[in-house]
Amino acid sequence: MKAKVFVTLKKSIADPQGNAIKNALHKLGYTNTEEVRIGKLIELDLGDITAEEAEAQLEKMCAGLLANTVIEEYKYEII
Amino acid sequence: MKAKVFVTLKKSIADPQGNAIKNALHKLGYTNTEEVRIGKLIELDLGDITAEEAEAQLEKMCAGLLANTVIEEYKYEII
Amino acid sequence: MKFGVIVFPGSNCDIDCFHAVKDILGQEVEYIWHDTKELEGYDCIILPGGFSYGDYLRCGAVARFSKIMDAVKVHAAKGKLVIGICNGFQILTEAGLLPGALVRNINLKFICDTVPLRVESQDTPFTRLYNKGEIIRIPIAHGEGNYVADEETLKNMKENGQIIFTYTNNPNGSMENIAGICNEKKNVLGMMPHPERACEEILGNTDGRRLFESILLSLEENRKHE
Amino acid sequence: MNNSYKAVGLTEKEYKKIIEYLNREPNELELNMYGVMWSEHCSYKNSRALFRHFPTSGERVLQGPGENAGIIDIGDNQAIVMKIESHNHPSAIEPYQGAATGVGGIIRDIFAMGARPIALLNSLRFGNIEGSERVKYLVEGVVAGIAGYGNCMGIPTVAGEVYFNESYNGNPLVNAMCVGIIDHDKIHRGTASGVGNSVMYIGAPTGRDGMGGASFASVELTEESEEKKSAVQVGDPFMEKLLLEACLELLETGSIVGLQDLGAAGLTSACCETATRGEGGMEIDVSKVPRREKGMLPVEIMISESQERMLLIVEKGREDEVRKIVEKWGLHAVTIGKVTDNGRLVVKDKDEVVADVPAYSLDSSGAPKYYKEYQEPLYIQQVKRLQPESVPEPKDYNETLMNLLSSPNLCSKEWVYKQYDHMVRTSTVVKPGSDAAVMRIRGTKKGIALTVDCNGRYCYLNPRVGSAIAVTEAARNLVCSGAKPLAVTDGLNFGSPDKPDRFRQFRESIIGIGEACRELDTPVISGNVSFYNETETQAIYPTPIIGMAGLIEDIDKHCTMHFKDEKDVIIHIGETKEELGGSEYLSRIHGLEKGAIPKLDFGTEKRHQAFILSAIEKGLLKSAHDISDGGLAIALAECCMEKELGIKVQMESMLRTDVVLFSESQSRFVVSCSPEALTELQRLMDLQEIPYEILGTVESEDFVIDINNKNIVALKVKDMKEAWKGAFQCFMK
Ligand SMILES: Nc1ncnc2c1ncn2[C@@H]1O[C@H](COP(=O)(O)OP(=O)(O)O)[C@@H](O)[C@H]1O
Ligand SMILES: [Mg+2]
Repeated sequence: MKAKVFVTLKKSIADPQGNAIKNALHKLGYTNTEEVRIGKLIELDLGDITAEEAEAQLEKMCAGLLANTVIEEYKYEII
Repeated sequence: MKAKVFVTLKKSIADPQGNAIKNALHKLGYTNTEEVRIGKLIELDLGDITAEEAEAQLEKMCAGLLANTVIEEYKYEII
Repeated sequence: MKFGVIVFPGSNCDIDCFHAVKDILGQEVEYIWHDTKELEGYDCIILPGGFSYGDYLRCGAVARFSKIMDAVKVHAAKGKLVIGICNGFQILTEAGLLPGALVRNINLKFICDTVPLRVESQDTPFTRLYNKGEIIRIPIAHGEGNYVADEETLKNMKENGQIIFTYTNNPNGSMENIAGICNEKKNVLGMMPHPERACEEILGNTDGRRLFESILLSLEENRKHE
Repeated sequence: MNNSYKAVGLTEKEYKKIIEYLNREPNELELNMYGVMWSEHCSYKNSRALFRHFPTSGERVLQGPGENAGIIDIGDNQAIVMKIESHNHPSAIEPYQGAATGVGGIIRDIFAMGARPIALLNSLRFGNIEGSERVKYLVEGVVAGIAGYGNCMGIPTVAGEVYFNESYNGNPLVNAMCVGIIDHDKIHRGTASGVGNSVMYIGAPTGRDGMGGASFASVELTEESEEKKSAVQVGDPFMEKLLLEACLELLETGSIVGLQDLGAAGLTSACCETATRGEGGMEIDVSKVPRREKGMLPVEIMISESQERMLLIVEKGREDEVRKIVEKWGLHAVTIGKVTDNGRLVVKDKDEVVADVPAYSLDSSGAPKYYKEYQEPLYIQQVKRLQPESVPEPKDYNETLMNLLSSPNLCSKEWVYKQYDHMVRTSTVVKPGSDAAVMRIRGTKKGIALTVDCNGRYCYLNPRVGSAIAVTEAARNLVCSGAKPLAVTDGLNFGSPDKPDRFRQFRESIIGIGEACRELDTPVISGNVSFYNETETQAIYPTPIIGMAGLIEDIDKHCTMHFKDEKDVIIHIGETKEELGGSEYLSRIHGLEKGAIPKLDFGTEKRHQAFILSAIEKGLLKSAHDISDGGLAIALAECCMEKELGIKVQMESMLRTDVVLFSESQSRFVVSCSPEALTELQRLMDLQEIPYEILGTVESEDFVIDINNKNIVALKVKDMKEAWKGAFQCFMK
C-alpha cells in the first residue's frame, strides 16, 4: 500500500521559508504571488497491508512522528 | 489562482532523510514500511490570474527556482 | 591585485575572506553588494560562505538570481578567476557555473570540523603551490555539502582533471569523496572546505594559505604576460 | 469587580493595584498588558527583592543589570556585552524551534545595545538519556535548533555544557548566552527620549503566534500547556541576520536614539521599557504595525511575541535616512508612534485611544514585588547523611574509569559541538573541548575567554555552596585559559517560587552566587530567571547557570588543558580530601546522589587561581586544567585525549583509592610544565604556599597510575579515547 503525507505549518504559524521564497518570486517578476507556504511531502511504501490498516497506521505515524502538531498539521492520501 | 507544487528527489538520488524516517518508523513497530521518500510541498497563492497564466508561470517558476532539475523532479496542480 | 568579495543577504564568511586577502596576502579587496550589475577591475571574485537568503528552499537557490551573478558569469567567461567557498560553491552549482549539486550531508547534520583533504590537482590557478597527492587539513562547516552529479558528468570531470580536492575520510557522503571541483577552463573553483579559516598560526592551522598564495601568483604571472 | 484578572494570571490584589494606577478599571487591552508585564518572566516580581545580594558594580562595569544586556570594560575603549536567557518551556514542546528562537532572542538583546555579537554559548540539561526515546528526541532537536539559528547568523557557538539527570525528565533546560563586542562610545540603550522623536518598527510582521509567551513561561507544565501551542514559533535566522546588519549600520549614522528588541511581552514591553528608561512617555498606533494576519485585535498586536522584530527610536526628521538603510537590507521600517513627555503609554487604534496607562506602572519598577516565604526543604537533612564506609570500593579501577569516561555526563560532547559552527569569523583561538573558549579580539593583542558552568547536583544537595561553586568553577575554567575573570551573567533555573522549599533553594543560591562573585570580584552584570521548571511530580535540580567572561591581555599567552609533549612534568595543585559527597563517581558507580558536597574556601580558591594565572602569564605552564566532575582521574584523562598522550603517575596517599581518584575537592588543578621550568615553578609554589604534588610525567600512549607503589590503573589512551569520544553517539542511537 502506498501513501502520501502532506505536512504543513499551521496557518497561524509564520513560515519564514515561504516568505523568503515569495520575495524571491516577486524579484523574479512574479509580483502577483500573494502567498507561499512550504511544507513536506512524504511518500511512503507501506508494504503488504490493507487500506484500513494503512489508514490506522498513517494516523498514528503522523501524529506521533511525521508531524509535530504543536506547529504543524497533516493530511494523507492512500494511493 | 492557487496552486500546489510537489518537488521530489529523482529516483537515482539517495534520500538519507527518508531513510532515517523509515528506520524511525521501524523502531516504532511499523516494520512493514518499505520505503520513505521526503519531498517538498509548496503551496502558492498566485493572486488574480487565469489558469493558463498560472500554468505558464508555474512551469517557469519550477524549472527556474522551485526545483533543481539536476537532482529533483516537480509536478504541480492548479486548484 | 584586486579581489572582490560578494556579499549576499545572509553571507557570513564574507569578512573572513576579506581578512584572508587583506591581512594574509596584503592585497586590495572590496566587498561587492549583490545588487551590483558590473564587475570591472577585479582580478579575482570570491563567493563567500554563509546562508544566502537563509538557504531557504535550497542552498544558493535564490542567490543565483542576484544581479551580480550575471556579472560573475561574464567575469568567468573572460577566463578570470572565481572561487566559491561553501555557500559560494552551492551558488555556483545552482547558477550552472559548475556542474552537479550539493545535497544534505548523509548524517543529516551540520558538520563543523577540520578534515584531511587530498589535493588531486595542482594544475589550476588555485592550487599550484600545493603538491598533487598532498594531504592538507582544512575546516569544513556545512549541512549540505554532499556532492552529487550524474555518471556522465563525473566521468567528464575526471577526464578533464576537474576534481581538485577530495576528502580522505568522507564526512558527508559526497560522490567520489569530492570536496572541491573546477570548471573545464579551470578558472572557476568551488569547494566546501574553508581555506580562509586556515591561514593563521594563532588559529592553529595555515594549510589554507597556499590556496590564496597560488591565486596571487597566478594573477601576477597573468599580468606579466598581458 | 470582574474576575477577568484571573484569566491573565493576576491576583485580586494585583488587580486592585492596577485600579490604583489608573484611577479606574482597566479595559481588556490594558488588563492584558498588565497581565504579561506583571508575569514573573517580565517583572521578576518574586525574585527581584533578592537581587540585592549580587554585587553589580565595579571599576569595569559599564552597564549592570537592568538593560538588555550587561557591559564590561576590556580596555582600549572596548567592552564586552553579555547575557544569558532561558527557553526551557518552548524547547520542551518543540525542541528545534524552541531552542532556535531562544538563540534568536538572546542575540537581539546583544545587538540592541549596539554591539556586534561574536560568540554564542549554551547550557543544556536533559533527563536520563539511557534508553529514553523522548530524551533523545529532545537532545536531537535542541542541538539542531541551536545550530540552525547560530550557524545561519554566522556567530560561532564556542562553548557550553550538557548534563543528564532524572530531575530534568519533565523539564529540559535550554539556556543560551550571547557575547558581543562594542566600543565604549557606541553603547546604545533601549531608551525613548526626546519629545517628538519617532518610534519605528522593523523586522518580521506581527502574527498571532507566540501570544502570551511570557505568561506561558511563568506556569508549570501540564497537559494543558500542550494546548497553549501558539506560544511556540518558527525562528527566522535569515530575517534576524538582516536585522542585525541593518541595526549596526543604522547606529553608525547617529540617527538612532534608542534601540529595543521585541522579546517577551512584545510591543507592550518594548514600549513601556523604553519609555520608562527615557523618563518620558510614548504614543503608538497599532493600526500602523505590520501584521501577518488579517483581523488582528489591538490586544493581539500588543502582546504578540512574534520573533525577529525591533523597535527604533529615531531622531525626528531622519526617518527617511533610516528607511533607506533598512530597505537596502530588504526590510521595511514603519513609523508607528512618537515619544511624548507625559509619562504615559498611549495606544491608539487609528484615532481611537485603546489604552492609556502610566508607562512605569507596567515596567518592573511599577510591578508588584513579593517577598516569598521560604523554608528548608525536607530532603536536605536526609541527603546529607552518607556513611563513607558504606560505599564499597571498586575492585577494578580500570573498569571503573572506563565506565565513567563513557558515561553521559563525563563523555566527550563532540557530537553536540560538531554541529555548531565554532570557527566562523576566524577568531576562535581555543575551540570547544578545552576548559573555556578563547576568542581573539581582532586588531589587538587581547583575547577573551568564555565559559558556562553549573553543577546542579551540588546545588540540590547544598544550594548555597553549590551555587558558589558554580561561580568558582567558571572562574577556574577561565584562569586555566590564561584569562582574568571579569564578570558574570547568570541563568537561574528553578522550580515554583510559590513553594517555600523551592523558594529557599532559590534564595540560598542567590546568596551563594553573590558571595562568590564578591570574593572573586566578578560582578553580576546581567541574567535571567526561569521559574516553574517542575511537573506535578518533580522539580528540577536547582540549576543556576553561571556564564563568565575573562580577559587575556596577550593572546599569545593563552593556555589549554591538553598535555603537549612527552616527558613534561605533571603537577597536581591543591589538596584532595575525603569528599566523595555529591560526586559524579558516587552517582554513576554507586547510584547515590547524596552526601555533603565539597567544601569551598575562598581564601584557598583565590590563592590558587592567582597562582595559576601568574604561572601561565610567566609562560611556565604548558597546560592547565581544573579538577571538577569525576575528580583527579577524569581530569588527567581529559588532558590526554586531544594529542593521545599517556601518563606515568606515582602518588602516595593515606586516603582510600577511590577518594584519591574521584573526590571532587575544590580549588584543584592539573598542570604540566617542561622539565626545565619545574624548578622555577616549584620555587613559586613554595613561596606562595601552594600545596602541590608532582604526579609524574607525560608519556606516549599508556595511562598508568600507581598509588603507594601499587598499580591501580593501566590503560591504553587509545581505548580510553575511543570510549570517551564514541559514547554520546551510542546514547543517541
Ligand atoms: N552544548 C555545548 N555547546 C558547545 N560546547 C560544549 C557543549 N557542551 C560541552 N561543550 C564543550 O565541551 C567541553 C567540555 O565540557 P564540560 O565537561 O562541561 O567542561 P568543564 O567541565 O570544563 O566545564 C568544553 O569545551 C565545552 O565548552
Ligand atoms: Mg573545566
